[in-house]
Amino acid sequence: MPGFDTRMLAKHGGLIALAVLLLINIAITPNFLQLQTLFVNISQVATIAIVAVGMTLVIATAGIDLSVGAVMAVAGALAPLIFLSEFAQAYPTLGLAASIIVPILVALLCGLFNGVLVAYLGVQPIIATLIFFISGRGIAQVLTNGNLQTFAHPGFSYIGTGKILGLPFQGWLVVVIAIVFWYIVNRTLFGRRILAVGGNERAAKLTGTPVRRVKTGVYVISAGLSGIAGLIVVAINSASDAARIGNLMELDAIASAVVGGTLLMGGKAPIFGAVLGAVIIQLVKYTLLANGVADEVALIAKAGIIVLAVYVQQGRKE
Amino acid sequence: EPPPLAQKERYKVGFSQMESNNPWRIAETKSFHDTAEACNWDLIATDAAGSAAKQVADVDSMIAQGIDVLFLPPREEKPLIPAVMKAQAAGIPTFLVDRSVDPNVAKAGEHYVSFLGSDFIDQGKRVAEWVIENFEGDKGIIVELEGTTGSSPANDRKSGFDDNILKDDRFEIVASQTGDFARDMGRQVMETLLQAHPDVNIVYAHNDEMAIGAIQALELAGRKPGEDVLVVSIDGTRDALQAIIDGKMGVTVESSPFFGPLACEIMGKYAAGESIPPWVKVEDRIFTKENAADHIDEAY
Amino acid sequence: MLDQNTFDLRRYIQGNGQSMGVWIALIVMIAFGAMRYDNFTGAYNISSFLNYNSMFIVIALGMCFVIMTGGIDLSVGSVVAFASVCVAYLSPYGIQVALPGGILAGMAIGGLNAFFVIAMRIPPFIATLATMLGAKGGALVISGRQTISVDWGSNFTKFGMGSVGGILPWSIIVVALLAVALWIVLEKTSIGRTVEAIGGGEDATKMMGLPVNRAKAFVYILSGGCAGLAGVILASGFGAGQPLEGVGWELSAIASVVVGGTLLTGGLGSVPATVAGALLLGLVFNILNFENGRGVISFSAYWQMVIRGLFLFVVILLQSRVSRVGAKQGA
Amino acid sequence: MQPLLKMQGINKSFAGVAALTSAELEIAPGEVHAVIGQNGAGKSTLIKILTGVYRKDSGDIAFEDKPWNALSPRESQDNGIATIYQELSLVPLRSVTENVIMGYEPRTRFGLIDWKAAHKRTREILADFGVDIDVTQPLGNYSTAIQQLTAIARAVSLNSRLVIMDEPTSSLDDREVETLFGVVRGLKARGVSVIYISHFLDELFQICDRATIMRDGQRVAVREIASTTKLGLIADMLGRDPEEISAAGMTDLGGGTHEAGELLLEATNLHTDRNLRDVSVSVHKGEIVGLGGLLGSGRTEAARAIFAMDKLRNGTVATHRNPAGFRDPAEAIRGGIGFLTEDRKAEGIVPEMSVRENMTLALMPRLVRNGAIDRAKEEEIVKKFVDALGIKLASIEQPIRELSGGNQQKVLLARWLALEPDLLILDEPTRGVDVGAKFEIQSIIREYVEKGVGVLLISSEFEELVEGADRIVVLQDGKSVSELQNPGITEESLIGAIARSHDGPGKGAAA
Ligand SMILES: Nc1ncnc2c1ncn2[C@@H]1O[C@H](COP(=O)(O)OP(=O)(O)OP(=O)(O)O)[C@@H](O)[C@H]1O
Ligand SMILES: Nc1ncnc2c1ncn2[C@@H]1O[C@H](COP(=O)(O)OP(=O)(O)OP(=O)(O)O)[C@@H](O)[C@H]1O
Ligand SMILES: [Mg+2]
Ligand SMILES: [Mg+2]
Repeated sequence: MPGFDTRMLAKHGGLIALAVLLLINIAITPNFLQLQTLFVNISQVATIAIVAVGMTLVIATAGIDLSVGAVMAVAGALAPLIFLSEFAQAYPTLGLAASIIVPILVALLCGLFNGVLVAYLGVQPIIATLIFFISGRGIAQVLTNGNLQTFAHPGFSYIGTGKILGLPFQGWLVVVIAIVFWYIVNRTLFGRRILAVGGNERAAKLTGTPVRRVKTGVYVISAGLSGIAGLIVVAINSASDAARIGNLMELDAIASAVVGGTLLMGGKAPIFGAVLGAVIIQLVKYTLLANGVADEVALIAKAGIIVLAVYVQQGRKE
Repeated sequence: EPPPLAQKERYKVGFSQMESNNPWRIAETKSFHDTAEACNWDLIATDAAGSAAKQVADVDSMIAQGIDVLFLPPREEKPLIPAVMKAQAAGIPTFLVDRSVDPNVAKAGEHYVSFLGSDFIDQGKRVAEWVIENFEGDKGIIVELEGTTGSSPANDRKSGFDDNILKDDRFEIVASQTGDFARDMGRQVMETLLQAHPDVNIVYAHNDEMAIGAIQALELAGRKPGEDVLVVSIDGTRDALQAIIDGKMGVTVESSPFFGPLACEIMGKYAAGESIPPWVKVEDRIFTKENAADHIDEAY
Repeated sequence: MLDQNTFDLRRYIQGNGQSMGVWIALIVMIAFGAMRYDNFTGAYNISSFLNYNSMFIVIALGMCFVIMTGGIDLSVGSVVAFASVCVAYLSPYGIQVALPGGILAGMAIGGLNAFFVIAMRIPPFIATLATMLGAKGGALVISGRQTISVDWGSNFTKFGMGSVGGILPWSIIVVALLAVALWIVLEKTSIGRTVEAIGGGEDATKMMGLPVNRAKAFVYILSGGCAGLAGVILASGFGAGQPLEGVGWELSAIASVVVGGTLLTGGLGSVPATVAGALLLGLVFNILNFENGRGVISFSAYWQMVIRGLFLFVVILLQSRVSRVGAKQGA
Repeated sequence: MQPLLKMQGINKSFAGVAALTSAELEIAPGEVHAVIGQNGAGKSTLIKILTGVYRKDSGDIAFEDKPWNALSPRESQDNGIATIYQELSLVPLRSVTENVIMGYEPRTRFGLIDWKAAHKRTREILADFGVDIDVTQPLGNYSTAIQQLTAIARAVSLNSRLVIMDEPTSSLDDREVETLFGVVRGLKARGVSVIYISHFLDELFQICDRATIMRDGQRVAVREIASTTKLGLIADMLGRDPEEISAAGMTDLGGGTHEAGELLLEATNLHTDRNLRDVSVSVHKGEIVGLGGLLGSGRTEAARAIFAMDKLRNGTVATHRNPAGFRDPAEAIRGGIGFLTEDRKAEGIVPEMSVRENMTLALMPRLVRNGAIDRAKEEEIVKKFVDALGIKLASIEQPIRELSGGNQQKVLLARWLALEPDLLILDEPTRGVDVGAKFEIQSIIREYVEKGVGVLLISSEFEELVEGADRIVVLQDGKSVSELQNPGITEESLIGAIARSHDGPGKGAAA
């Protein structure tokens, strides 16, 4: 049966890669088998995973979203502005709610901007989102006047540091988000339409799919999830640095999605695959760091691992 | 000989900032803007967004605009030499600010007037000396959080610290990884290194932002920064001073971004024909428990 | 039926609707700068502008070819850095050694990209993302994390710093020659035609019996070589091999290509419009610097980012409008 | 005589499903050899193995007495095998010239492409096919038929010893088919062999010498065309008794007898930006209305305009439920209209999606229960249509791209039938479909018409139109020029109507 092995490998490539990484770590990384290692990795992977889920949906429509990091910066810059404002000092609960809801709403608007550019003005996704990639971080810095905003706000910090049943809050958030979007992709009309648009846009159009709305939708979702990720980063750090939040996130998220089995030409949206991809990438980072591999060598190693992981994942088809 | 500077009522002054992605740089730029009014400058400020090549192009465009004097914090030691040379060729006196250029090629008093700034190696050295003096245990297990890989402050702060701390054999550096001068990265790297090296009791960060990130990582892991782990770094930001006051951090060596007033002063002297030393050293203070509270209000 | 052999402006505009926007914008911007600022069109500004932007033009050219095949090359920025370090080591032997050496270094990484994309069938985005990390790591490793001085004694720096008549830098002359050569390759040779065909449909191109793999290898190696040349310009024009340079340059190159009207899905592209696109994006920086110099408003670094994004937005809108009008007339 | 090509014991399976099992093929020099068989019999696969698109699992191939194992289409081209693949393999964004001469460009002294010569040569090559168009325009500007002729022209121009044509006539009308036959005969006269794959059995009798009949990935017979009958070939293909088949009749649209019911569609004076310049057509309940015309006459465009795929510049579309017409296809679908596209690959299938998902794509909004898609109901519907239409597949979860062309077409038809539409627009519904399936598809259509569905039928096969339609609206150059009424239409009268209104061949280039 030629082809059988490679197909198996392709199907479970991600899991195999994860298993290999775990085994390597157990063998060489000091104190790897500790609960704290798990916590550290969960809290570090959460933002990548959340953004990767949105990215997966965008890529499923044959798009790409380079603006995720910039959206994180905008949302992350807004939150402290709100809860440090006089209004929030006066009404703490309302202020806290607003500092979570408003940034996410603004993020959704950013996504709407991307979506309209792509879907209604026909701008190619990489360029449409490049616009916000360039200017979004600038906007975030304009909002904060370039200042680092630091704060001590236990209520808000819960998003980043809280625990439920002993596991970090953002870990649970990832699980919930992944399940929700898995359901959307596999069980709902909208999900099926995402795949149809990515699989063959003209056919989708002919079968009555509101192609533009679907496309706009995925960019809005991606931006919304990025907004949430931005809030988490700010909450963990108790500081918001518009210049840095979400820096290079787009590359991590895209790599996660692809390592997780998403096809860049669209038509596939393996949500759990993307989360798995994020976990793999996180674990690679962790392994290199914990074993003291020099930064420049780590870059080369990471490059090799990404190529290998995707190679295994893609399988070979005729 | 660097070109002379005429005495004028108002000067067209070029300031070519290298990047604006951290509070330190932003404070520095702001200091130049704040000085402009008082010092009678028409300030042209550019931003090279972290690219040495763009910084040269920025300087070029300021030369084209006919500036009288150039203040340049060179992003890199060697790649900015052409900018210095071109300014000289165009008859524009240049002052290097906060970082210098390769002394083998371009020399103060010859290609440019002077370098205003502190010594990164010395900063690292002073941190090391403070640690040697103040560390109370028998064995110092050190984790070092480096700045952006390959950048000159990262290289210099590393060698200044490493060379000196290792002279005392109580100390050992078990891990040294980049945190990219950023708080979030610093935290993540510290979280990871803490797992691999739970016995660490000293953290040396190349800037305060990473130090604060490291403190957060320590606290999240249930450690007590300041008690069982000594955190030391460089910069003197407000957050760092607060951390020192709160007892979470041991020391931060100042690396002040407020170059505007100094620039104004030195430029005035130069225009008046006074001789300027090749290196106008900035006296970096050192902030500890003793003086942090006194200075926190001037910090940025 | 229209005679295809005589030049017909109307038809030309229809056929090139995608790239008209960039020419219009370029002319408008230059006119704006010339009228508003002193010395904007002075020899010094033109010369230094061209010298700096020759690097962006050359990587955009390589990128244009890659994009025409429906691919992408994210590694160019790192390759520039990598090549500049290699070249710095070669500089004592003079430009005659360093120039080919730098280009070869870039082509080597381009070859790696080609191998990943063609033989291993890794999607270009991911393959070149990996080499982007790898080349940067490589540059840091061989440079020992330091910028590497070039030899100021050899003729090496003449290339990057010299110019003809004080206005045309050598670098832009070399890049312009390359652009012409690539234009001919694209329009007049079968490999160029194959490159465009692949973007229009890779399977179909393969079934037509065209050398798809060879053409893809060509574009990635070309793009690497172009980035290598940019590395040479960087090292010789800025006096050092710089392992940290080139961050984000791939996005500038992509933007230049797209602003020039090349379809990112591949299949349609233009060499001159890509050059215009690169110049246009470079002009934005130049104009912002001059605007700051007028002292009326001083744009902070972050406002500059916002303005650049807005500018890209406007050009893209303009372009999509022009091309839509062109398409309508064409039908 | 030594055969030019001999393929023996060829095996090939895709993902464990056998497409060819010990298949054979033998071609003599200078013969026109037909390969026929039902959809999915393995014809295209066999060809692709020969030309190096696919690798065989096992088997032997000898070409000109030498072992042959092409690694790429290029290699087979260079060795004298030119192929027109079933799925048009051209690059629509590039000019016609490039599509014809690419890889074999005339060069100037400097080794650069001589575009002037290239355009000239392309015009010459196309002239043999009666096509006179602006060759500098992107190929995609032209209709499927022009594209198909371009593909044929390219292959024929390559000076090969073997030309393979996989369903070359599927989008050609009678006139172009005649031109093609002329070309095939010319090739034969030059001693070039031709492999000719087609579902139009009549064509074989006009140009083929022998036929290899395939069934289920195997060769079941080789016949001399001169000594066989259409019925005989069909019997071989289906593996049935000739008598059994002759009882059934071949075209089952059998229209022309219907009392027209309530008015379903009234389209008047349609103009679009592209090619429509005044088309009016109406369809009643239980009626099949044909759109006749030469290629490029605007039939597809009229359908697209009605379905709101293209914007109307002028004119009105009214249906019984939507007197104001539609804004987009979604609305048309809600209004009870289905539109089967002629371009299966580009706008029909979603290749990576399963048969199930493809089939319910248009129906989905109606399958939603409490926000989610009702999977049980979905599967039930899909299974029903797979059975009803006799779709050959391994599982309904199989990606549709793995199905043969004819079976893909059935899935797409089912996509629209499942909607239970009032009006079906069928653009070349039996293109690339084998005789058996064609018959099935036609009888399915008839069944629905009987139930009161109205059909707007576009077909390049005059036979299908003449026998199927109750009325035929004849289009020419984007205008409706006349209307014929059944009973009474014959192929001759239809051709007559088209010819009368037509002033010259091959006009109407997209300029
Ligand atoms: N790329 C592929 N992947 C999987 N299965 C395939 C692929 N190509 C063909 N098949 C399968 O191989 C079998 C033969 O298909 P093929 O296309 O050769 O049939 P055909 O005789 O040309 O049919 P048609 O008349 O419909 O074109 C079919 O069952 C088809 O589903
Ligand atoms: N022979 C031709 N010459 C030039 N242009 C043509 C020709 N045929 C079609 N076109 C162009 O192709 C486009 C599509 O035509 P359309 O598909 O409506 O025709 P059709 O009658 O459906 O033909 P087909 O048999 O290809 O389905 C039109 O815009 C027309 O300009
Ligand atoms: Mg077939
Ligand atoms: Mg048609």
